[in-house]
Amino acid sequence: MDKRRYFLKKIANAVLTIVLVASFNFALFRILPGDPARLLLPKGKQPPEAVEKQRKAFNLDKPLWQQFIYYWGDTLQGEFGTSFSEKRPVSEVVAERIWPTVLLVGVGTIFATLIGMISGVFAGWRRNGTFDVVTTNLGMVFYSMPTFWFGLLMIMLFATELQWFPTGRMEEPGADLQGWDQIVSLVKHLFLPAFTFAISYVGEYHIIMRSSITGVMTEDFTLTARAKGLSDNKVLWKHVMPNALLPTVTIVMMNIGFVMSGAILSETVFNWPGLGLLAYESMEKRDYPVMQAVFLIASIAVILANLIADIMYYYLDPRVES
Amino acid sequence: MIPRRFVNWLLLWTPVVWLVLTLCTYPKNRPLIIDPQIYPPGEAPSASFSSLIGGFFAPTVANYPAWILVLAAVCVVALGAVGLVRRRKAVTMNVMLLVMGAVFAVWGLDAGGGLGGWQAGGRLGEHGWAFQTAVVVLAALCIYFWARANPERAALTTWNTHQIWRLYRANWQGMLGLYIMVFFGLLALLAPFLADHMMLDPNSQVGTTYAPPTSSYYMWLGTDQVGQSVLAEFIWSARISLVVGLLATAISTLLGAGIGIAAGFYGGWQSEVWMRLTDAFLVIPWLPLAMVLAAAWGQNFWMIILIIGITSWPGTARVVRSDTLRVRELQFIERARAIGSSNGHIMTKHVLPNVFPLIFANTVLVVAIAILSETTLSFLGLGDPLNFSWGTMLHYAWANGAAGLPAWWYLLPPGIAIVLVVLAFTFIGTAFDEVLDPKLRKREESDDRAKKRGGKSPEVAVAAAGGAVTAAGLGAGPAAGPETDKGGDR
Amino acid sequence: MAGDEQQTTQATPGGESLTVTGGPVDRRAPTEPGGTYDGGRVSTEDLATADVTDGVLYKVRDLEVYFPIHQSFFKSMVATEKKYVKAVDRVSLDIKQGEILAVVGESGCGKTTIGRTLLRLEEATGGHILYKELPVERFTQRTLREYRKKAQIIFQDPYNSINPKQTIFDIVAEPLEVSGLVSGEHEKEERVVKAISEAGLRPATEYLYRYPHELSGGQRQRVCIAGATVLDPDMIVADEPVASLDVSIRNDILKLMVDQKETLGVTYLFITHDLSLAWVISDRIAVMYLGRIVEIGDTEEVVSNPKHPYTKALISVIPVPDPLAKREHVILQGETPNPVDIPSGCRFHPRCPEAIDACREIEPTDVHIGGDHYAACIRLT
Amino acid sequence: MSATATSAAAKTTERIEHEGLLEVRDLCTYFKLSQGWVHAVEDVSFSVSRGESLGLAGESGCGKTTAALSVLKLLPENGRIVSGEILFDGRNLTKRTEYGMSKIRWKEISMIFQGAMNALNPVQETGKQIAEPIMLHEGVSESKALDRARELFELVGINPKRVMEYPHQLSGGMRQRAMIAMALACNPKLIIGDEPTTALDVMVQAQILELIQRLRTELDLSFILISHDLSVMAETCDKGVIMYAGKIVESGSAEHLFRNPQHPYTRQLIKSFPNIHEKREMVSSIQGDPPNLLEPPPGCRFAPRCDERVADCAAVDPARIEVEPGHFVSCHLFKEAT
Repeated sequence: MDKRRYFLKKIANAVLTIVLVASFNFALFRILPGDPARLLLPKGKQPPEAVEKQRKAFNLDKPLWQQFIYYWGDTLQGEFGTSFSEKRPVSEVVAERIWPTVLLVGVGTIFATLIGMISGVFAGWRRNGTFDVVTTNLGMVFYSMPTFWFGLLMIMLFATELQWFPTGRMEEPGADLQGWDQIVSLVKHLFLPAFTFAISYVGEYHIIMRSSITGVMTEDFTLTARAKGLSDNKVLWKHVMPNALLPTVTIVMMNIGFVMSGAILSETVFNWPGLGLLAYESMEKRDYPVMQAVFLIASIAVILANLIADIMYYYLDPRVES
Repeated sequence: MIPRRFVNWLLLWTPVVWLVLTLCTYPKNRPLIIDPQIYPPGEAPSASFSSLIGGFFAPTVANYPAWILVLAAVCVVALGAVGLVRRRKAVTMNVMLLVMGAVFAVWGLDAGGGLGGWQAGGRLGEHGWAFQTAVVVLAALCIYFWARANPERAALTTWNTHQIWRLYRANWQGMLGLYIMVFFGLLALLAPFLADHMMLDPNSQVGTTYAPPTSSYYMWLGTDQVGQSVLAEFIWSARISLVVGLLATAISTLLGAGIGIAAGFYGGWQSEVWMRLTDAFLVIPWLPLAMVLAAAWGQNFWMIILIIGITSWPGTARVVRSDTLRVRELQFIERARAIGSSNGHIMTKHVLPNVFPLIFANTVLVVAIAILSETTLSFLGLGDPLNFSWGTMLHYAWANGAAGLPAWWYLLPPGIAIVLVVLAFTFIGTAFDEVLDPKLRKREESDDRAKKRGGKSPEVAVAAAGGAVTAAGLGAGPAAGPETDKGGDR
Repeated sequence: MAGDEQQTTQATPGGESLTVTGGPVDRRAPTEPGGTYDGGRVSTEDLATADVTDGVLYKVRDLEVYFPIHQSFFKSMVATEKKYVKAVDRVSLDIKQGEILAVVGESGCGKTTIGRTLLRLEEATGGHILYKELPVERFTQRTLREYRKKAQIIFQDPYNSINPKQTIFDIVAEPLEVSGLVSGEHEKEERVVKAISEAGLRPATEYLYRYPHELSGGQRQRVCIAGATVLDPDMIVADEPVASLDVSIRNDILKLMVDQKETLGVTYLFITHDLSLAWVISDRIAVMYLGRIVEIGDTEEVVSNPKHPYTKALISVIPVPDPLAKREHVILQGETPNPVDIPSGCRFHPRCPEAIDACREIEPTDVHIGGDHYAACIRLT
Repeated sequence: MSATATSAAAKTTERIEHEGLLEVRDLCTYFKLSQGWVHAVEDVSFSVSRGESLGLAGESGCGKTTAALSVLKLLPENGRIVSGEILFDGRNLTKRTEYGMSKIRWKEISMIFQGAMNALNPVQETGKQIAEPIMLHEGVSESKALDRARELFELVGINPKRVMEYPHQLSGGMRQRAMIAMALACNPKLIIGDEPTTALDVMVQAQILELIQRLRTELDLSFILISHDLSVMAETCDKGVIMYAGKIVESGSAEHLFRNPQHPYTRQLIKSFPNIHEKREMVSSIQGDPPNLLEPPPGCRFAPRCDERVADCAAVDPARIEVEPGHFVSCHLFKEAT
């Protein structure tokens, strides 16, 4: 299979999945119990005329197939309706929450990937050594830990007791910092949420990388590399690593797609004004239009991450071509 | 001859199973230690031996919905009848099964309120404990008579189980996980004795708001934001966390294993359809979806289980599918086809037994994930407000600023319990993964590979040598050895 | 489906008479291809009454097994002709009752496909297989189930071909259960014990409740053979049965096959890549190259007096355990071509050391050498 | 620093007199398992002279591969050379450090592994894998090394244009040829072929064996062939060693071994291979299974399966006896012969 066809196939697949998920999103809010028009209104007083208006606004009075077409039209234009807690377009609400999440998730992911994978490589290379036993068991503890609980412990320890870091938010309320101070403040606010976010993935990446390395090390070509007189380091980085990365990349990318789950917990605990907190708030307020949008964004993130994984795989594994 | 060990197991496990079943439905409020201050004056009950024993015969025990009992009756009778028609060796066992089916039927009738106004969901029976005891005893007898009729197979089963247990015991992580699980399992089962259920009543304050721990029993873990005993909440939470985890896993495994095997076993478009479905579910981020569903469907115990169950199956489906694909390529499947076996036969007799170890190990791992999921949903405030779980506790702790106080006695216990339980299940799952599968498989593969390549690599050769040792050790009856037919000297 | 020549020989579901004649390749060995069959589908009654008349159990005529190459949906829409892997390309041969016929060839020559097609584990895309004069491709599902009691297969790898989760008893008893031949447990046990002892695992009761991993490779292969003979089949296709066994135990398995041929009257189709093994036990040898039989005949005759250049080369490179027997090796250059693009004329001509110009154009037919011996090479005419 | 110190230490032990290019003396290699030590190779001695080819044959699990890997000290972590000496070209390899060994590996002793698909790194171009040891041991640039890889491809009969293809793009036979090219990369003095033709078709096997023979005479190489197939060994090797359960049972020139086999095991094993130039007959298999090397039987390891065993066999380890010049047998049947 040549390169273009491979990429086209993968992209077509991704687009197809996005269509499926978006349709699922459409269906989800219509199979839920209750009148969708009522669901799309704030709880409490729901005057019939408002419900009727809502019905019109969302074309809920039309047959289902027409609703489906309207839904697609709106979605493609980035129209998700009006948030009834904030009384402005959902797209606006979501847009201003994206960047904090990208920052948090980006920093957290980079650290988690680097630390987890590197420690995994060394643990796998010297399997059953002291380093391996310590890090792998620690990794399993991290993996078993609820993110939010770890966050609460961090707050308790570093914010309440030691007061090294603030308990939450992205900036001090009321403070108007400029330049360097602003960056320092941001980093201080970022540290605990990003650390909490990262720690839950470190364990997982460590375990995956370790088992991948140990698997590759039993392959015959590792023996060939040693027989060629290569030093251990060269064997590890030139022969074992490229092969061990293959299975790992897929899983790591897959996980990166699922950042939303981690973001929701980390942001909720630390009051970080990102999409995750938005998801929590809108759920609390039963703000369905926002939830719908967040859900769609989260799904698309996963699909795109998968697509990137497929593309990376193409460059990492020459066997994909045939 | 039935192996002695087999009989011993039966004698040990029959009462254990009975006890566990009974404790699950034991009346909630028979505590050993009672704090009279939460009761209105003069109304505090007293802990007595007779009330403890009486609990085992209480009407709540084994009070299952009638339709479940009728279903069980139908299944058991069918099993026995098929055995009799097919002229299986274990005749007595099949008769016992019919008797058991009759007991179930009478029980179902009783639980549904008798012939007159039978209700499928009725909870009217009062003699559940007696029926349950009868059914457990009959089941044990069935197993006993099966072994009587098939002594070789009973010996084989005993031997296999013992081997698995031996291998498992050698795995320290697995054993650690088992100990932790037994601890929390006992905590959950014995909750009616350990903590007064009245303590969970919103009006049952044992101290001031956020009072730190003291030596008084219900104050061991201090109080929460309204002055209730954290210890009591903690103990009763174990039940919900474990039950939600187990039931959600049951749903997830049934869905995942079923779809995984179907997708792996059937080729062509059927596989495609199942895999597309799995893929689509795999890319749906589970937490936002669960939040949407929980918000819309409302917060209750069964909803949480259902939500976790239907959002966690795709992972299982993937793993099971790839293992099914591996098994499907093995030649004994082809051999079965060449004999003329039907798909159903191949799936149940060949694919399932070979995929089962993986499903089992995976199931244990899914329990860990399900418990974490429950905790997460409850923490976000989506849990059942009527039933405390560790996640709910953390939700209240967080929502009421326990971290800022810091009320560590409120934050730490549920979190540590979650970590320990999840870790325990992960350890057990990994241990089973190693014990049930690779050890057996590695052994087979290794001598297989050594044979094929003519002593390929020393590792393989050595593994084969090791395999020979284990295989010889496994030989149940005669010594596994040279081909005894041609005058080999053994 | 695969071309014009196939259309003419395709089984017609209607009721008209089907006459089997030789195609371009006419291999009339050792008996004339009679084989007329009247009627449409073959019912179980037909199978029950069928009998071997002229000592030939199977007549394979112009058998074609083509596998379509998987192409993407779009490409298959555009492509004018479909491509096929021609695993078996117009093969005709007879399998006599009670003989061991060895099919020898390199990997990918189609020898395994022939065996599998005989059992209908693979569907023929053209040609006929007559089992006791009945066309196998016309068997109904019920007939097929009956037929599968009569024809069994043994696979190469005794580690993979038995279910590690079953006991030896279950493995050998499975064919009995599936076919529903026995009713009670006791009869089943008797037959299983008999088959296991016949396969050389004695005393059989020692082995019944053991798992495969407790047995050595040779013992496992015996279990496979027991599983095949428990139904009293006419025919066993043995697909490289000793290829994955240690040399020191191979011979016993081969011996067992010869014994069973003699005592139980089982016919064996012995598929192997190793000509020297075929030489040891078979009555006749068929040498295959790229989906075609190039030479067939009495084993001793073919090995001592090979006629086809491919057979000659193959025999010349068989290593022998004798350092002084340095013989002239005829080493063919290159590798076997892809069975998708088969060379024109004689398919062996690009690698043939004796090829002449005509080989490029003329597709060789069988040349009768003498006795049962035929070879497909134009230079022999 | 430590590297120079160790190589200096290694130098003092170097330059030892021994016969031939490689001499293995009383080598014992064991593997540690949880159940104990596996005596995979015990008291194995053999030697190879310059330009000579030696065959190492036996059934699966007899320790032939372990013996070969011991020479390069490439044993897995749980393997250990317990005693014995490996002398190569005037140097004692048993005393060498890992660093010292890496100078010898491939530069002077290279290996052809079985199953080139697994022995070649699937994600690296074949040519680069061949160039790698050249760059490492000769310190040349990558382009020079790749040029050499092209020459090697030509030498083993693959189109040099395919040098930058990945292993999966080559056919089975070509991969094995590439593996041979790789083994020749640094002009080694000794090549060890571990089942180089197993799993290949007869015709490709013949091609590969012919190639090895041709290169051997052209380049004056020493060659050790490890094979379970005695007939392959008979056709390619000048002399041979037959191993059983970790021990050598018989050794000598190919003519000795195949025309005048003395040990009962050798005789039975040779008979197991059909010879189409002789009368067709069905021989029996060797009964029984090889012993468990965790607890090898006392005395002769073949005794439990031997038809000709005498009283001593099960108790006393047979001595190595020279039955004719250069032909050694370890068997009690030959006690009186000396």
